This record gives sequence, structure tokens and C-alpha cells, in this order.
Amino acid sequence: MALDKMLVVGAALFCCGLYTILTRRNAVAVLMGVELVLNAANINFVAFSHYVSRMIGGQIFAVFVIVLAAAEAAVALAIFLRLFATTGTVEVDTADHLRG
Amino acid sequence: MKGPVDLVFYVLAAVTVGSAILVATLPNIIYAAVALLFAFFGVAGLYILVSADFLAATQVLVYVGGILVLIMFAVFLSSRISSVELSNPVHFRLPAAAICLALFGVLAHTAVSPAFIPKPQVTYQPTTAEIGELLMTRYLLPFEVASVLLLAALIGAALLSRPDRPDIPRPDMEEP
Amino acid sequence: MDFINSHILTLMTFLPVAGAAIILMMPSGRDNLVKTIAAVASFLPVLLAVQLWFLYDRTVAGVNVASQFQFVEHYRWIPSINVEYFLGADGISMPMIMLTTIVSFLAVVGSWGIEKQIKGYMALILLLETGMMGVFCALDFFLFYVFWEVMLLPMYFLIGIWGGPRREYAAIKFFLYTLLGSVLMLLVMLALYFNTTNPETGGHTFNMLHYMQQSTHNGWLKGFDIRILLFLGLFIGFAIKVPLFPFHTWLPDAHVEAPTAISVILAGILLKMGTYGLMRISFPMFPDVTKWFVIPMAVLGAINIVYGALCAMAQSDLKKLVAYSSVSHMGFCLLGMAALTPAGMVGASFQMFSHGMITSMLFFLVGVIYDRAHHRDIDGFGGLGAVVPVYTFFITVAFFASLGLPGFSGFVAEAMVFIGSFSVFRTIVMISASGIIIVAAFHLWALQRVFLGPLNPKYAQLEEINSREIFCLAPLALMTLILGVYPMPVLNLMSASLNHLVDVVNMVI
Amino acid sequence: MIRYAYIIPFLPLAAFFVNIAVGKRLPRKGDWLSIGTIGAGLVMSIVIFFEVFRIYDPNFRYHVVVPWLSLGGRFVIHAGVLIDNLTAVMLVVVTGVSTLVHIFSVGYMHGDPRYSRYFAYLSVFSFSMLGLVLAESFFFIYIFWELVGFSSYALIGFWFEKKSAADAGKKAFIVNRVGDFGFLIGFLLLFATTGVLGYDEVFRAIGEGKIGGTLLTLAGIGIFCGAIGKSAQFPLHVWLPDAMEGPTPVSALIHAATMVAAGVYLVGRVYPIFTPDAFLFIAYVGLLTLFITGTIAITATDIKKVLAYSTCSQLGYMILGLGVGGYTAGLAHLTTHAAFKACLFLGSGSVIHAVHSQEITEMGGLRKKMPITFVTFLIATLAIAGVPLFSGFYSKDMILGAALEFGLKNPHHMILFAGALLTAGMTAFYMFRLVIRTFLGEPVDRHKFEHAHESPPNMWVPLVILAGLSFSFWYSGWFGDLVRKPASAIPAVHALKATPAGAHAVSSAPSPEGRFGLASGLAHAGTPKAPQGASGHGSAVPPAHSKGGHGTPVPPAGHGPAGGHDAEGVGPHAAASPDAAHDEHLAHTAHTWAMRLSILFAGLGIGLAFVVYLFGWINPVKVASTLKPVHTFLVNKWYFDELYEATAVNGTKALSRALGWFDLTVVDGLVNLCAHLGVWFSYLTGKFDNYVVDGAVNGVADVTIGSGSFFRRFQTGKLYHYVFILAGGVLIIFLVKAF
Repeated sequence: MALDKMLVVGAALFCCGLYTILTRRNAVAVLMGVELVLNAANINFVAFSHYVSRMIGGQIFAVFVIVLAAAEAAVALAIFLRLFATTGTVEVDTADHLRG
Repeated sequence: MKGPVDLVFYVLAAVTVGSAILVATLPNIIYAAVALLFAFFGVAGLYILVSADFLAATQVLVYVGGILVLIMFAVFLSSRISSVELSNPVHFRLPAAAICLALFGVLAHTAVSPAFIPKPQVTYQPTTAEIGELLMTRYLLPFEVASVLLLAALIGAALLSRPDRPDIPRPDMEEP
Repeated sequence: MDFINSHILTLMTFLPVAGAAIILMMPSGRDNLVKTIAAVASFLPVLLAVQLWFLYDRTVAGVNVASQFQFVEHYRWIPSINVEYFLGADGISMPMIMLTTIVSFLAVVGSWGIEKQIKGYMALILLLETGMMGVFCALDFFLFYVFWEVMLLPMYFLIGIWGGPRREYAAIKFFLYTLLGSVLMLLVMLALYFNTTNPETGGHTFNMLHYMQQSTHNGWLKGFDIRILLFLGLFIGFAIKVPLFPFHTWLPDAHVEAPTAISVILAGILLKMGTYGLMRISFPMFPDVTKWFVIPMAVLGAINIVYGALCAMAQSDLKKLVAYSSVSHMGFCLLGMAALTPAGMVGASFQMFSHGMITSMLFFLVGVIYDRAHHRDIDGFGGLGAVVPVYTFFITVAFFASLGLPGFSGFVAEAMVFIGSFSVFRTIVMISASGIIIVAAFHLWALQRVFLGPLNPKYAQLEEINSREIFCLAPLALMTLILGVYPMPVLNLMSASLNHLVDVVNMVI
Repeated sequence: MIRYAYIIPFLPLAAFFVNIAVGKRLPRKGDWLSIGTIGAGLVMSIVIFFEVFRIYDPNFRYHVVVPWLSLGGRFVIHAGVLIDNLTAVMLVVVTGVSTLVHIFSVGYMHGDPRYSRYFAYLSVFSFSMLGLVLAESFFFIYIFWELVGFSSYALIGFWFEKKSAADAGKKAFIVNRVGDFGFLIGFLLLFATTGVLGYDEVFRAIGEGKIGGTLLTLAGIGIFCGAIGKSAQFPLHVWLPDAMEGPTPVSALIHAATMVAAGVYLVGRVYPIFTPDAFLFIAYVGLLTLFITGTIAITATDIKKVLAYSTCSQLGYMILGLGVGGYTAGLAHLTTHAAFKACLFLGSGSVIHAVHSQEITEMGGLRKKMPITFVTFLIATLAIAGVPLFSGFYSKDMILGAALEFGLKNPHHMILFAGALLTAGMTAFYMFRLVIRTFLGEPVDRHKFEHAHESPPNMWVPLVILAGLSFSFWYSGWFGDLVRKPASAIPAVHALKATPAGAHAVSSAPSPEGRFGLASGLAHAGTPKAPQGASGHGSAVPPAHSKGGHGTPVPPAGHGPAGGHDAEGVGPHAAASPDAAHDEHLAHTAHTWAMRLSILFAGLGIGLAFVVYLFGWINPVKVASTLKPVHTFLVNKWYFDELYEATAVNGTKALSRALGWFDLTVVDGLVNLCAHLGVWFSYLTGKFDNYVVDGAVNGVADVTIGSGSFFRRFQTGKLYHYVFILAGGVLIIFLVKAF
């Protein structure tokens, strides 16, 4: 149960999240990928706070991350709804008006 | 100290990572959402292993209770037209796989490298009181800022997801 | 009265330009008024010149000795770069100053026939006179260069506006050619400036006399070959003005296109700038290089004489013929100077003075016939001797003075040049002496084709020369004759200084 | 009066200025002014001549100098006057002939539109000639040399309406200038080495050996070139025949008596500077001249042309005389020639004035119409032909004698005497041909014959005077005594095998107040008196004055500079050494033989002339046709004119045209080329500026646009693309940090 195993798990979560973001065309799925990445970060925070610094600063930080994740998810889904209302689909590829 | 703690750790790790992989690969979005649920629970378990009990609680409470539900709603709302689109179209897989594996390799390599010196084992202690105290003393400012942020997010989400009402002048959301 | 005496050179230099200013203020209609003002403005320097003549002390030679210069005016002009307003006169510049005042005045009077924009014309001619006077009086290299350029500009406009058919080409060619020369001079001036320190002030200086003092010790300018370079730069600059053989082609064009009075000034005075520059600047400042460069100078002089004479023979335009004869005569000056003997040097300087007289007369005469016949083609005339006897008399005097008939100043100058330079360059002088045959040939041939032989009916009613023209010609003819019979009055002026110059260049002093 | 000699030239000069300025408005158009001034000059000259004559000293010398031009003492040229016996004689000759010509011109030029200017030119000529005679330094004789050239130009080209007259004037001046060029080089050479210009100073300097050998010979020949040009000697004689274009009195004055004689006078004046080689050169030039012009004169038909060529020939004689050492002979001939040639020219002038034609073919039998002109003309012709009793014989015989003596001493130079003798015969022949065709025989053109009339007194009086002067008793004796050969200034002269013996100056009865009259002419012809002291070259021995006591003490010391090394006997009388005796014998035989031969040849010439032209035994036309090539060759004046025209004149013209073209196209072309180069270079910089510098700026713009559009493609709008790049970036950073 050493620190390095926790970090490996964090890395795995991060990569799955990243993979989801990159491959999913559905906006909500992308959001899920984002959530996975955030959790990976939290694992790292907690692991370091527990194994390295002996202070629970890391955990507080993780708390704030969770709070933000919630806010972010809310706003993201509101945007996706608006997107869905205006364009009829939630596909990430269609919202590419901001291209160069 | 082989024994039951490592075993639990490995189980939890396997659950988390497996469900994460499922989230990434399942074509159907609903199944992906469920896989996500399990991933969150795996993570909460890991928190407990690391004696971050308050964190595990908030994890379960916020992520699973809040965000996952939101996602489920979004999925159902956005797939009004019952059609096969429920399926989760996938594209761009090969480069994504390549970059993720490469990154995993690199991160794992650094994680395993002896750069980190773990402290000796410490017994579990409840952390909630400490967190509550810290939140109210040292980290009071981020706590307040977070609350302002949540309020803004709340208003923003509400405003964005309101149905169109022609009589109220709303900023022109330019059609696609 | 003593104000005039102490500031005589400044007055002589700037009176014409003051006249020019007054002229420019005149209402444009009043041509006669303009002409009279111009005449007065250019006559006053003649009076001052006479005053100068009596005040000048003939025994003192001031080539490179500051104390021996006369009528010196020395004020600070641009202190930051040590430029001084430094005027002075000695044996080298005195004859030239006299020549300038006389010929300029006669040119002004001679150009009373000009109708086109007489105001501009007179103002420019007076400005030109100031430029020329300045060049001859300046003893500060910067001042010398300023006046050199001041002299160049009006000349360009005078040829360019009032000239003949190809005037733009001639004006541009003249201007650029001389400018090239003055650019070289500028470079040398700067080199000199940065290599000499004024003993009094310790800073750099443009004072020519300090350059001459420095020239004695050989450390100056870091060695002999640098000095050769500077000398050649100056030499080319002055050679263009003389004009010497390869650089002379601007002269015929400038003369053919310039109006009469301007080509009088151009030939009468401007050509002397080159030789004067050599005497005033190149010789005293680079005595060792001068001695090294003596043979090429003599050869160039000889080429000028023979080449100029032969080219003159080939011309069909009377004015071009006279222009080339000027090239030939200036060749004598250079030959005389190259000999570095008292007789040669004085002969050269006297040739400059007498040539100034003779060519002025020649160009006036060509101008007279051009005003009446409106063309200068020699073969177009014939037998005018019977129709215009007085004019024929004057042009015969001028032509024979020009070909060096004894009794005229031309002969005295040429004889002294020959006598002075024969002992030094035997073969070169023999070749140049053959020039007197060619000079005689083309003069007489031209005289015969225009004035002798059967009368060309077209000019049966050619009107005789009028009194104004005689007024311009008579003084010149008289002076040429008087100086030919007894040249001492002018020789006295220059002999002291030129003997000193010869000693300086031979590094005896 | 000698002190006031310098005034003589300035009188005519004043007349010149007055006549030129106001001549027209003066009474009689100012001719009296010119005549008056030259007349005064003549009187003064005669007075001076008698003063000098009374002193009767061959070494008489009056020399006064004033500085004319000085450069602060370092270089001084003196002006001054030098009068010795030769000058006194020349003064009289010049002023005399000039006055007579002035008087003659009054009649001849009567009614000419530019009458006063003619007299002005005559005055300026007289001024220059007198100045030339009085000059005392090379510099001043050169000045007057050219002034005389100018006045002859003015007078030859007097009727300038005629193109031929204008051409002749120009030709005369230029040919003279060619001679002057040589003269200039000559005296410059002398000046360069000796540093002085005056005659005496130069002679002294040569004596001190400052200049010698070939350089001195060159200087001598250079100065002699001046004489060649002025006295129309061999190469430069072409201008004299053309100079006949001028009015006849002018020809008489300038081209017979004075100016052309200036060359001979110059050689006489600077005699000491000539080296033996120079003398040889002079002698041969003289020979060539007298022979060539003699032959041409035979075929000339224009009366003035014949006289012109005869002048050239006689000048050749004088130069030959001087060349072979006959100093007194040459100068005597100059004096006698001045008189009878002036008389011939004025005679031809009156003939032309009467007949209004110059071709002798149209004349004939004029003796009836113009008796006085005929008689004077005949006397002068007898003189020139060298008939005894006449002045020509006296001086020409001296020259022939000197030539024979020189020939005897240097046999390989005998051609000099032979040529001279032959030409003497020719001279007699063509002169009598002229007299016969003009005056004797039957008139060819009746019309002209009818109109012929005797000239008015103011024309035939000068003729009579000049004819009177053509008798030898005027000259024999005193001339020889006074005008002695100066010792040569050259110190160590390497004598020729036989130096031209000095004992040539045949001087007959010495005493001036002695026996005039015809007898003396014959007497002297007979027995050459005791030879003068042999004043061969280099000897400082003063020429021994002739024996016989005319009482005036003769200062022994010759003026020649001391130092003659091979001075023969010093004492005037002590001709002790055998060498001198041999010389005397030689001179004696030379002169007797020369005299006999010259009389023989003169007689032959005259006889031949009568035979051919009067008695008609030999038909001249047939002779001319048989010797066709020779005849045409002579008629065309040995083709000299054509030769010079082709080579010198057209050569210089072609050269000048070539240089003119060269100057215009090449040198000017170069300048214009620079201009075009400048323009082309500026065009180039313009283009460079457009494409390169501007290009760079545009390039930057293009690059930015290009790169912009290139990177634009990355902003695909696809979210996952961005995240992919993000992840890629993180990965690269990790890799870079790791390695």
C-alpha cells in the first residue's frame, strides 16, 4: 500500500479520463472523462498528503477540487443543454465555430 | 505488511481502474455512466485506505450523489429523439490510445522511481474535525471564494438552461 | 578711411554681393537701373583694387609666413571646429585679385545687351564675382572651399539659363565635373584638418599657414605615400579647373553654350583658379611631393599645349577654337610652374594674368560677331576685313597677342616660361616650343577664313563695333600692349613671393 | 650722335601708331609722316655712319644696356643697343632703302583705299628692322625677329581681298615661325647652359667653355634655322616667291633688301658662336639654296617671281660666303645686293605700274617707252650678273674667292665653289633673259605697248639713286677694313684639316679718302693686297689692319676673348710662321682664279641669253620641249610647294582633325560614358530597391500570412484535437525533462 502504487492508480485513472475525452464525441461523455481526470488528481493529492507531508493540506485541497468539480459539472451540463437546444445534437464536433 | 490491507487496496484499485477503462470504452453512454459510478466508489474506498475519511464521504456525497445524477439527467435530456444515437459515437481512437498509453507509461515510471521517500506507517485518525478547523482558520479565504464560485455557477447554470422566453431580452445566443 | 584700408579685402569680396542684394530688391521693370547698380557694384572693387595696388608692399613675400601677409583679416568664424575668417594677400594672389576685379567689371558692362531676366543675371554675376574674390583672398581652407562652391553655383545657373542651345548639357557637365574636383578637395581638407594641431589653440585647424608650417617636418600625415595620395587628390581637383588634358572636355561645351560675358569670366578668371590653387595650396603644403611629381606635371603641360593647339585647329566654331587655345595657354602655366625656377614660376603667374586679359578680349570679340551674325561658324564668314575695319583691328590685336607676338604680354609670359623651364626639361620644352608654330597656324588660318579673302556677300552690311564694346575691349588691349612692352609693374607684384615659393618648394628655406 | 641711336627705331613706331589711329584724317593721309620719320632715321644713320667711319676701327663697339625685366635680382633680362661697324652699315642700308621705297610708294600706291594703313605698316616694318639691327641680346633680336615677321605678314597680305595674297601672308608668317622655332631652341640652348642672353656675355661664356662641342653646334644650327626661315634658305624658301603677292615696293623693301637680309645679318652678328661643323652646315644650306632657286628662276615668267628667286639665290650666296669663312664677303654682298636688288624690284614696279601686267611674255621693246627705267634696270642687272666694275662683281667675287680658298684647303668641299660658279653663270643668264624679254626685242602685246609710259619723277628718282649705288667703288676697300671677321669664341677649336683661312678679306686700297672712282674697282680686282692677318679660328690674334697708314691707331687686342690656343702669330705684321705664308699664297691664288672664272662664266651667261632670246639662234621653246621633264620640273618650282602641302600642311590638318575627333568622341565620350554609367547604375539601384528591399518587406508579410494560414489548420475547432495537443505537449516536456 505504498505511495507508488497509489500514484500508479492515479495515473491509470488520468489516462482513462484522457482517453475518454479524446475519443468520445458526446459532450456528456467528455464531461465524464473530465471527472475521471479530476479524481485522478485528488488521489494524487491525498496520497502525497498522507505519505509525504503528514499534513492534511492535500485533503483540503481535494475537498476544494470536489467542490469545483461540482460547479463545473453544473455549468458544463447547462451549456450542453443550451447546445442541445440550439443545435439539436450534443456532439462535440459540431460546436467548432471557434475554429481558425 | 502483506495482508488484508494490500489485498483491499488491490481490489479497490482494480475496481477503480477497470471501471475507468469501461467508461472510456463502452459504446453506450448509459453503461459508461454506470461504470463511472463504480469508479467513484473505488476512489472513495482508496480515500478511506489512506485515512481520508471526510474526503471519502464528500466524494461519495458530491460526486456520486450530485455530479453523476446530473450526468444521467443530461444524458436523458439530450437524447430526446430515441434513436440509436444513444450510442456513444467514437472517433480519433488510435492517436488517443497512443498518447494515453505513452502518458501512463511516463507517469508510472516517475511514480515508481525512488524520488519519493514515503514516511513510516501512521495509524488512522479521524480527520474531519481537523479539516473543519482548518477550513475555518487557515483556509477561510479559499472556502469563501469557493462559496462565491458555487453561487456564480448556480446562477450561470440556471440562466443557461432556462427555456427561451421571447419577452425577456436575453443576450443574443447566436444560432449555430 | 582707415576702416577701408584695414578691411579692404572684405569690402572687395562682399561689395558685389551687396550690390546683388540691392538689385534683387529692385522692381523688375527697371532694367537700366539694374544695369547701373551692377556696374557700380562691380566698379567699386576696381577702385579698391587700385587702392590695394598702391598700398601693397612689393618687397615682402608671404607664401607660408603668416606675418608677411598683407591686408590680413583674421576673426573667429565657427569656433567649435576652429574655422577662422582669415583673408590675406601676397604676391601669388595680388595679380589674380586685380585681374578678377577688372575682368568682372568689364564682363558686367559687356553684358548690357542681355534682355532675358537681366535682374537675375546681374545678381548672379555679382555673386560669382564675390565667390572668385573670396577664393583668391581666403587663407583658411574651409573659407577657401566655401567660396569655391559659392563660385560654382551661379556659374551653373548662368550657363544653364542664359546659354545657347545645348545649355543644360553644358551646365550640368560643368557643374558635376568641377564638383567631382571639389569633392576630392574636401576629402584632402578633412585629412589635413585632422592631422594638424594649431600651435596656439592646440585644437585642429583649417588655417592653411599651419599646414604649410607642418609640411616642413616629415612626420606629418604619417609618411610620404599618404602625402602623395593627398597631393594627387588636390592635383586632380585643380587639374579639372586648369583644365588639364584628360579633364578638359567640359571647357569647350561650357564656353560654346555660355553667354559672352560669362565665357569671358569663365576663361578670364575661373581657369586661373586651378593654377592658383596649385601655387597657393599644393606646392607649399607638399613641397617634397611636388618635387617628386614635377616631371608628370611638365609632361601634362606639354600635352596641353600641343594637344590644345591641334584641337583648336580642327574646330569650325570660333568660340570652341578660342576655348581650345585657352587649354593650350594654360598648358604654359603648368609647364612654367613645374620647372620650379624663378623665371618659370613668374612666367607661369604672368601667363595667368596676361591670358586672363587676352582671352577676355577674344571672347568679347567672338561675342560681338555672334550678336550680329548669330552664328560662329568660321567658314560661314569671309572677307569681313573690308566691312568692319575697327573690329578687324581689335581682333587682329587679340589674335596676335594670343599667338604670342612680341610686344604683347602673351609673348613675355611664354618666353619666360620657356627660359625658366628649358634648363630643367630640355626635350619637353622643345615639344612645347613646337606648339608656337601650331598656335600661329590655327590663329592665322582662322583669321584668314573670317576676315581676309573675298567678302562673303551675306555680311556686306555687317554693322561696325559700337562704343560700348570698344569700352570693354580697349582697356584689355591697352594693358596687354603695355605689359608686353614693359611687364615690370605686374612682375614687381609677384616676383618677391614667387621667388620665396620656389625656395620653399625646393626646400631651400 | 651714336648715343641717340636708340631713337631711330622709335620714330617710325610713333608714325605707325599715329597713322593707324588717325591716318585717314591726316593731310595726304599721313604718308608724309612715315616718310618724314624714316627720312630722319636715314639722316641720323648717315651721321652715325660717318662718326664710325671717322673712327675707322674694326673693333669699334658701342654697347649700352638698361635692365628691362628683373625678378628681384635673381633673373634679369637687359635691353640695350649695340653699335659696331656692321650695325652702322646696316642702319644706313635699312633706312636708305626704306626711305627710297617710301618715296616710290607714294606714286605706286596712289589712290589705294587703305593708303594710310599701308604707310603705317611700312613704318612698323622699319621699326622692327631697325630694332633688329640695334638689338644687343638674343632675346631682343628674337622679339624684333617676330615683329618683322608680323609686318611682312601685314604687308604681303595688304590687298587681303585677294585670297592668294591672304594665303601668301599666312604662309610667310607660318614658315617664318617654323624658322623662329629653331631660333628659339637655339638661343634657349645657349641660355640654359650659359645663363646669359646678351651677345658679349654669351661669347664670353663660350670662351669660358660653359658650352661646347655638339651642343654648341646644335645651338648654332638652331639659331641658323632662324636665318633659314627669315632669309628664305633651302628648306623654308617657299614663302618668298608667294610673297610677291604684296605691293611691289614692299617686295623691294622687305623681300629684297632688308628683311631677308636679316638672316645673313644674324649669322654675321653671332658669328663667333658657330663651330666648324655649324659652318659646314651653313655653307651647304647656302649652296643648295643658290642652286635650286637659280634653276627655278630660269623658267619663271612672272617678272617679280624671277626677281624673287634671284633674291633667294643671292641670299644663298651670302650664306655660302659666311659659311666658308668669308665673313666680309658675305656681308659685303648683303650690302651691295640690297642696293641693286631694290633697284631691280622698283624697276619692275614701275614697269608693272606702266604695263599693268607682271608676265614678261606680254612685254617687250619697252626701252623706247621707258628709257630711264630701262637704263637703271640694265645697270642693276649688270651688277647682279657680276660684271666687273659693278658692285655685284666686287662682293660676289669675294664670296667665290673665299669658296675656292675653302675648297682648296678642303678638296672634298670643292663642290661649294663649283656649284657657286655654275650658278653665277645661270644668274647672268636669267637676268639678261629678263632684260631682253622685257626691254629689248619687239613688243609682243601692241595694246599694252601703246599704253606704256615712263613713271613720274617720284618713282624714277629712287631708281636712279639705287642704280648709282650699284657701282663697286662705293664699297671696295673701306667695307673690308671696317667689317672684319670676329675671332671665334670657341676656346679649343679642333681645326679642320685646313681652317678656312682668314686671309680672304680682300681689301684693296685701304684709305677711305683714297681713290674713288672706277679705277679702284679694277685695281683691286688685279692684285689682292697684302693679306689680312690670318685670323683663323680660335686665334685671338686681332685681324691685322691693312697696311698703309691711314693713321688711326688700331688697338691690337681683338675683342675676341682671350684664350685662343692655336693663336698664330700675335703681332699684326709678323706673319713669320710658314703656315701663315702658305695661307697667304693660297688666298692669293684662290682670288685670282676665282675672279677669272667668274668673269668667264658671267660672260658665257650673258652671251647665251643674247643668243637665245635676242638673236634667236637657239629657239627657247624647242630647247624647253627637248628637255621636257627638266623644264616642267623647274616650272613647278621643284614641286616643293606640293611636297610641303602634302606632308606638313595637310599632315598637320589631318592630325588636328584626328585629335579634334579624338577629343570629341573619345575623351568626351568617356565623360558621357561616365554619365551613362551613373544613370545605368542608378537604374540598377532603383530596380534592386524595388525587388530586393521591398521584396524582403513583402516577404515578411507573406511569411506571416503563410505561417498564419499554416497554423490555422491546427485550430480545427475540435475539442479533442486541442486536448490531444495539450497531452502531447505534457508528454514532450516529461520526455525532455527525463533525458
